[in-house]
Amino acid sequence: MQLHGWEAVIFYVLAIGTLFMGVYVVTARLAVHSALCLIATLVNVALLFILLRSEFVAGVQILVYVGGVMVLFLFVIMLVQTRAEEEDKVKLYTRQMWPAVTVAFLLAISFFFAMQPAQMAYRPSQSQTEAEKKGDDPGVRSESGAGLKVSTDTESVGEALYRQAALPFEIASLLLLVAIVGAVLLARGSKQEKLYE
Amino acid sequence: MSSLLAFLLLQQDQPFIKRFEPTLVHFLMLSFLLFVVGVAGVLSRRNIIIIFMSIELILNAVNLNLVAFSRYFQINQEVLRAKGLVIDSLMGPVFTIFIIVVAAAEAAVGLGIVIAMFRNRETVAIDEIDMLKW
Amino acid sequence: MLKLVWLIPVLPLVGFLINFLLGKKLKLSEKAVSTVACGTILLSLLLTIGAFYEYATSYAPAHENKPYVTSNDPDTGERQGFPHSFTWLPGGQAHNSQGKDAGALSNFDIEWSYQIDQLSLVMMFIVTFVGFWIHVFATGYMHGDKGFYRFFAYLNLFMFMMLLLVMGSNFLIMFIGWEGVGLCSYLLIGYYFDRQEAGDASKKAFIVNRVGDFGFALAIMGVFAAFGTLQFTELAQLSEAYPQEAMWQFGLMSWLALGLFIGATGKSAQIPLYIWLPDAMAGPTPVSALIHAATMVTAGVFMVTRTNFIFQRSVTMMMIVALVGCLTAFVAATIGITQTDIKKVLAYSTVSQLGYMFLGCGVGAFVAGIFHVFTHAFFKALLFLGSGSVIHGLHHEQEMPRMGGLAKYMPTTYKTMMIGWLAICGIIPFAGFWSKDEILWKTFSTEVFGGGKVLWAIGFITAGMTAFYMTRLMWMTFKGEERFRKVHHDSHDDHHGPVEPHESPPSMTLPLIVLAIGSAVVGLIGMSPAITGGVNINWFEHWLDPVIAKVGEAGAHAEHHIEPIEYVLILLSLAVAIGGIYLGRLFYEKRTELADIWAAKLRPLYTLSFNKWYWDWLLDVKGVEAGKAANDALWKVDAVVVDGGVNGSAWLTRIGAAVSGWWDKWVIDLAVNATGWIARAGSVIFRAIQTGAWQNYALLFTFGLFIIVFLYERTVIYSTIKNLWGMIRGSGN
Amino acid sequence: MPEILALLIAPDWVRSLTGERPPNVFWAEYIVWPLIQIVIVLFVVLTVVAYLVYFERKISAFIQARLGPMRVGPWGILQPAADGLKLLLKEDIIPIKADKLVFSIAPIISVVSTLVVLAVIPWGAAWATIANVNIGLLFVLAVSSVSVLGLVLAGWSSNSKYSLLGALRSSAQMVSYEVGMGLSIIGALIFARTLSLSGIVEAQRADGLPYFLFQPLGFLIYLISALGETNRAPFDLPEAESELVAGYHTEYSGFRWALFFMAEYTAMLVTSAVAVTVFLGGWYFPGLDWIKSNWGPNIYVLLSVAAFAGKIAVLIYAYMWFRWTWPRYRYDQLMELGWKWLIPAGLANVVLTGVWYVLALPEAQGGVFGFVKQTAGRYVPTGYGKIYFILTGFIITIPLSWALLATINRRSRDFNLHDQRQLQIKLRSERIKRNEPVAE
Repeated sequence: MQLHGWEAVIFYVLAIGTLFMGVYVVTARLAVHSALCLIATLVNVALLFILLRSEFVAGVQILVYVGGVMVLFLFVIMLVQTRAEEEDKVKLYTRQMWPAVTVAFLLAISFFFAMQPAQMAYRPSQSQTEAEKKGDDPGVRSESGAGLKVSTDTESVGEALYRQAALPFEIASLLLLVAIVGAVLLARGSKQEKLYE
Repeated sequence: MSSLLAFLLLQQDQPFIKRFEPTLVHFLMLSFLLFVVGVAGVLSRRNIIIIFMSIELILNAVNLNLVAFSRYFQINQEVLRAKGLVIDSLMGPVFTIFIIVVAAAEAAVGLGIVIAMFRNRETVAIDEIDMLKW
Repeated sequence: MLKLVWLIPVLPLVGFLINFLLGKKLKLSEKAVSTVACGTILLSLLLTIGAFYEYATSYAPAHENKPYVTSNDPDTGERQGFPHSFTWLPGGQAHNSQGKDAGALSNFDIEWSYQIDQLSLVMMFIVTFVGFWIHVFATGYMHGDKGFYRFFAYLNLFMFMMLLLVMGSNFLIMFIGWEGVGLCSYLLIGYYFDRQEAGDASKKAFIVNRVGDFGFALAIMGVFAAFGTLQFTELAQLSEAYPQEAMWQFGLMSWLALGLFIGATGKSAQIPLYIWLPDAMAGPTPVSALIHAATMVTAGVFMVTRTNFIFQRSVTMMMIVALVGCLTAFVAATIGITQTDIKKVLAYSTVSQLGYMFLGCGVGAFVAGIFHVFTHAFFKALLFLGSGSVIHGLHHEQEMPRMGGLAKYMPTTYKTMMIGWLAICGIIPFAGFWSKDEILWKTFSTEVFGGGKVLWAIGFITAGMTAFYMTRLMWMTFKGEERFRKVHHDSHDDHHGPVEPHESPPSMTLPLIVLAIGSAVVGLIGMSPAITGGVNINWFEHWLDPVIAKVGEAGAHAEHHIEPIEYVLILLSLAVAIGGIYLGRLFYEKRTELADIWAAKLRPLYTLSFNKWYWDWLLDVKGVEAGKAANDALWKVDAVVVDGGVNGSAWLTRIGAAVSGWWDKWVIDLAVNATGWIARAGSVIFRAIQTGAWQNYALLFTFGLFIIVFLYERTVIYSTIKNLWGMIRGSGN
Repeated sequence: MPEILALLIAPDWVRSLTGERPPNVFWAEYIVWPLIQIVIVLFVVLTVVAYLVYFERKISAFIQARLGPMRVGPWGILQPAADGLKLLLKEDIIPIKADKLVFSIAPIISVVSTLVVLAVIPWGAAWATIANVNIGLLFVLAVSSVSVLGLVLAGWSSNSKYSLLGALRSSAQMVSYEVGMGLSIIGALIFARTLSLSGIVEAQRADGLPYFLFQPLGFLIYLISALGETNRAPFDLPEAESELVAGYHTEYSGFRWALFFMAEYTAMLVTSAVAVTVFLGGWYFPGLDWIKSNWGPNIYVLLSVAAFAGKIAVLIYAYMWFRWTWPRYRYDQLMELGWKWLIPAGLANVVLTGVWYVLALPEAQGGVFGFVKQTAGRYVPTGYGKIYFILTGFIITIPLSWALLATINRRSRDFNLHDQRQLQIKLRSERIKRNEPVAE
């Protein structure tokens, strides 16, 4: 797998954006800014997914993460908003910040070293090169209607999701149900409970 | 950085600009870096909500990793099969979707806990909630 | 009608429930309340008369004068169920613990059934008849009272309880009635609960009665322990196996009789428990008439008569009963002479008359005692109602010194009360004469124990005093100077305006008339054969004879012999009565100054009488002080002896504990603590790790991850560095 | 067309940089031509949006028997231009305590997220579509869900309680109705078997009937949810101007405020476009194929665009019609409608449609009736199949869902007005009996 041309450029743009935004998520003073940057990160990751020809996952990422989870985050941030943070009165980091950053840095370095054998061994494969030469990916089919190439990602992911991973799918739905009930129970105050009774 | 440097230096047979073309390894590096950023956030921030967001970063790093590998396996299907390695490349996106589901569930429940906690303790700072201390 | 006797107590209960539960809620008018109350009593009276008739004419002849117990059908003899009777307390079986049959198994299933015999019929008649007329009187007397419904509810409840008392076929039902009438007495004495003295009097009556009831309850338990049953009919049969206990021989029967008699003294206001009755006059006058003259206070006499099979088996107790009765009669009479409150005088007279009744019972003349109950119910109810009428007419004025000359204003009351006066004084042929004379004669001629003549003498003097103080009452009230105006003009608490005595309404005078007729004539049913010239037409004695057990000497001499001395005694009685009346008129009509002169001359006696023999004072002050002194002494014993022992043992224990504590602290605890200290010292490092902040844990976790990755890749790191070094050197070259 | 595209081939220096291999149409196909399309679409859409305000005012005037804007230009035709000019010239106020960055970004997020959706809408046949994405519908839902963020951030960054509360209200509403909207489309996707919007239009063309006939319940839910999603009356709670302070954009003024307004009207346009695409057959109308073969491809495309625009116009008229004729919902009623009726009804619709479809499959595929035949690589309902789907949709799905939900929601307060009123009357009479004070 090797990205060429504009895709390579886009990859670098997205990767740098992702990392910067990710760092800003961690360092922002205000939780809302943090959330905003996390949204940017998530959108960047979704675009990377598209680069990887996983449009469906990208769509789900945007729909669920950006449209759902992040709205939830913003809700909660606004519910528990404390003015102290905005007025620079609050310590942002715990006492172990510097040890934590050090350990994280060491971990990053060690990961790079751990990938060294893979880097040594990596060469673009023969079939890939040929496929790229032919101009079409195995995962892409041409559609007559618009004359453009359209990925079949959605169909194949759907097949896999509903045929091979049907049981995990059901379990995941059950998990979601439990999470909904749990979240409602947790977030519901005694006042609301009285209201309902 | 040294790794990246080595990577660029070692591909002597490629034209210079080609050496910068991103491969699986680049995606993995990005994923690791994202992961590490998330870990640093989880370990050092005080605001629970931001810690949750850092966890989302970690999960996204994992997702990126999964999708990148899936793509790699999909493209190199035949080569790998020739080597006797049959991998269903679609399990990557499927698993990614499950991770997103779990992340959504986690966010819902976790934020519910945050709200309950805030209602009781009037704080979202993690180091003020240390009742488990000896 | 016999089959309907269960209705007799139920009807007043229904009246009570209606008035008590609905009276306030439905705001029943006085008319409705009194209709319900009097109507139920009237129905009970009619049923009683019907039962009387049927029992006398058909049941008694057919069943050898045996009692009719409602658990058995009068015709077939089969068991009757509810509502005639039912098993009330299914107690199961238990062993007799006392008496001849100790160890035998008995059945403790208590039946709720009524016993109809000659005695209970007489009492039922008294209760319902007198009760009915007093109810009628009360409708007038209580007119306008705000607790009207409550008053009649209590009265009806009292009627129910009293009927239970006299109709009950066993001790427990009787005891319920006994306690129930006590409760009603309490409620009705304290009817004017907003008055201090009424509340105090009700409490006093209740507490004093408890003393008596204590004895009664003990006696009931003893009876069950000894006989294994509480049913009167069975007890009468079972007790036949016990011989009569001679004088000073205090066996089982004497103990039982003693307990019962203590109960009777409480309820019937005998020495030493008579003190509550005069205070009970704080209740409304109809209550005094009904409960504290006619019915409830005679319950003791009734009970002694009902259990005569026990009393007759203890000569000692018979003597004690007679003695107590006689003394009570005398003492109460002496007190009655000096009292000024009209109701107090009547109350002491009641106590005195009750003493007569017990005197009769004690000398074995139970019939005479009941006969006096019968006549006394009429004339004392009459006198009380009359006094109530006077009080009503004078707007609740009770002090005789503030009365006088009322005959002109209240002719009906005056005339009817004169009949009552004659009856209580014992003037032939009014009711009191017959019964009192009978008792005195039986006392004189008793063979149960020796010394009857002494008792007679006391009773004789008492009769004279009775005549004297009753005359005093009548004259101070109805004759002489009209003092009420004068007194009231001076009075500061007069809120009625000028008092003008007036005759009571018909609803009050009608009962007076009826009871006056009764007082005049009811004595005739118990005429002494001595008067009738040897023809025994003493119907009353004949009627009650089956009830009285035939025990020992007394039973053998049940036949009435006319002796010459009897005529002498009758004449003496009449003489002393007339003498008492004469003295009374002398003191209070002709030479009114004599009363004060004699009071001054007999100052000690007068003071003693006026202060009721200091009995209340003794009980209240001296009794309490003595109790306190005894308690102090006991406390000393406790403090010195018992506490000393306890404290001494405690000191020993403490010394032992100190030694053991030292051992525990310095040897055992040291070992334990040393273990703890070692563990604690060892845990300092580990404790520091557990900070409670999960981020610390996560940091360590991540660090561990780094270590693992690092170990895994160490060769790679070396080779990479080597390669890089080589490359840099190569490119440098 | 190829001649035009040839002009747009990337210059050499770009090719050397990206390593493209000639002959290559990448530049033309992915950059230049889409840019042209985008410019056209943006221009048209923004003009239309500006005029939608004008139409709104005119239609409201018509409904209320007034004239509406008449001063600027003939019949007030230039009113939108005047409005735009006014908004541009107005002072741009940013509150002192506001978070300036977020305050500026929020309206941009809002408007961009709605405009981006325009990229995948199939405005017409062939080249009239900018991008045919295989996740088209998912893309539409995903991107339009982002617009919520604009509201939330706008409300938060204004540093005003009115704004914050308004933002929370409107975002809660939008999140709630998004779910129902997503669920309502799935029934149609069962028939279309693709997420691509062009694919859905093609599928309706192949099936011969627009899907609102097969999916009446889905269409209904979609329309209601779209009203809620775009904050239009009767669900205009966030900025109910007659009752509240203006909601999340209280502190906004000038052109930033205009951006929110633009976002709202664009969202109207977009939701209508999606409704047309999914349920009303998109740009297709019967006889289009004949036109294509007889009048040539270009007229065919233009006519298809015209058909699409016409259908959208109908729906937008309906939007305005609703706004000026229906009273506003109360907030709890709104939430109740969303969560207790629309979402369960959407679920029921999905389940029932699935059941009908499986039953209609040929026996070899596990079905019963065989009303669906496989022709040209996809399943198409036969004549009986069409009748079957229409009948099941109208006769069974709607009443069954209604009965089901009515049973479940029987105790729900505001959808059982009759019962509730009886209950209130009973309680009130009891109060009066007990001499207690009664609220008038």
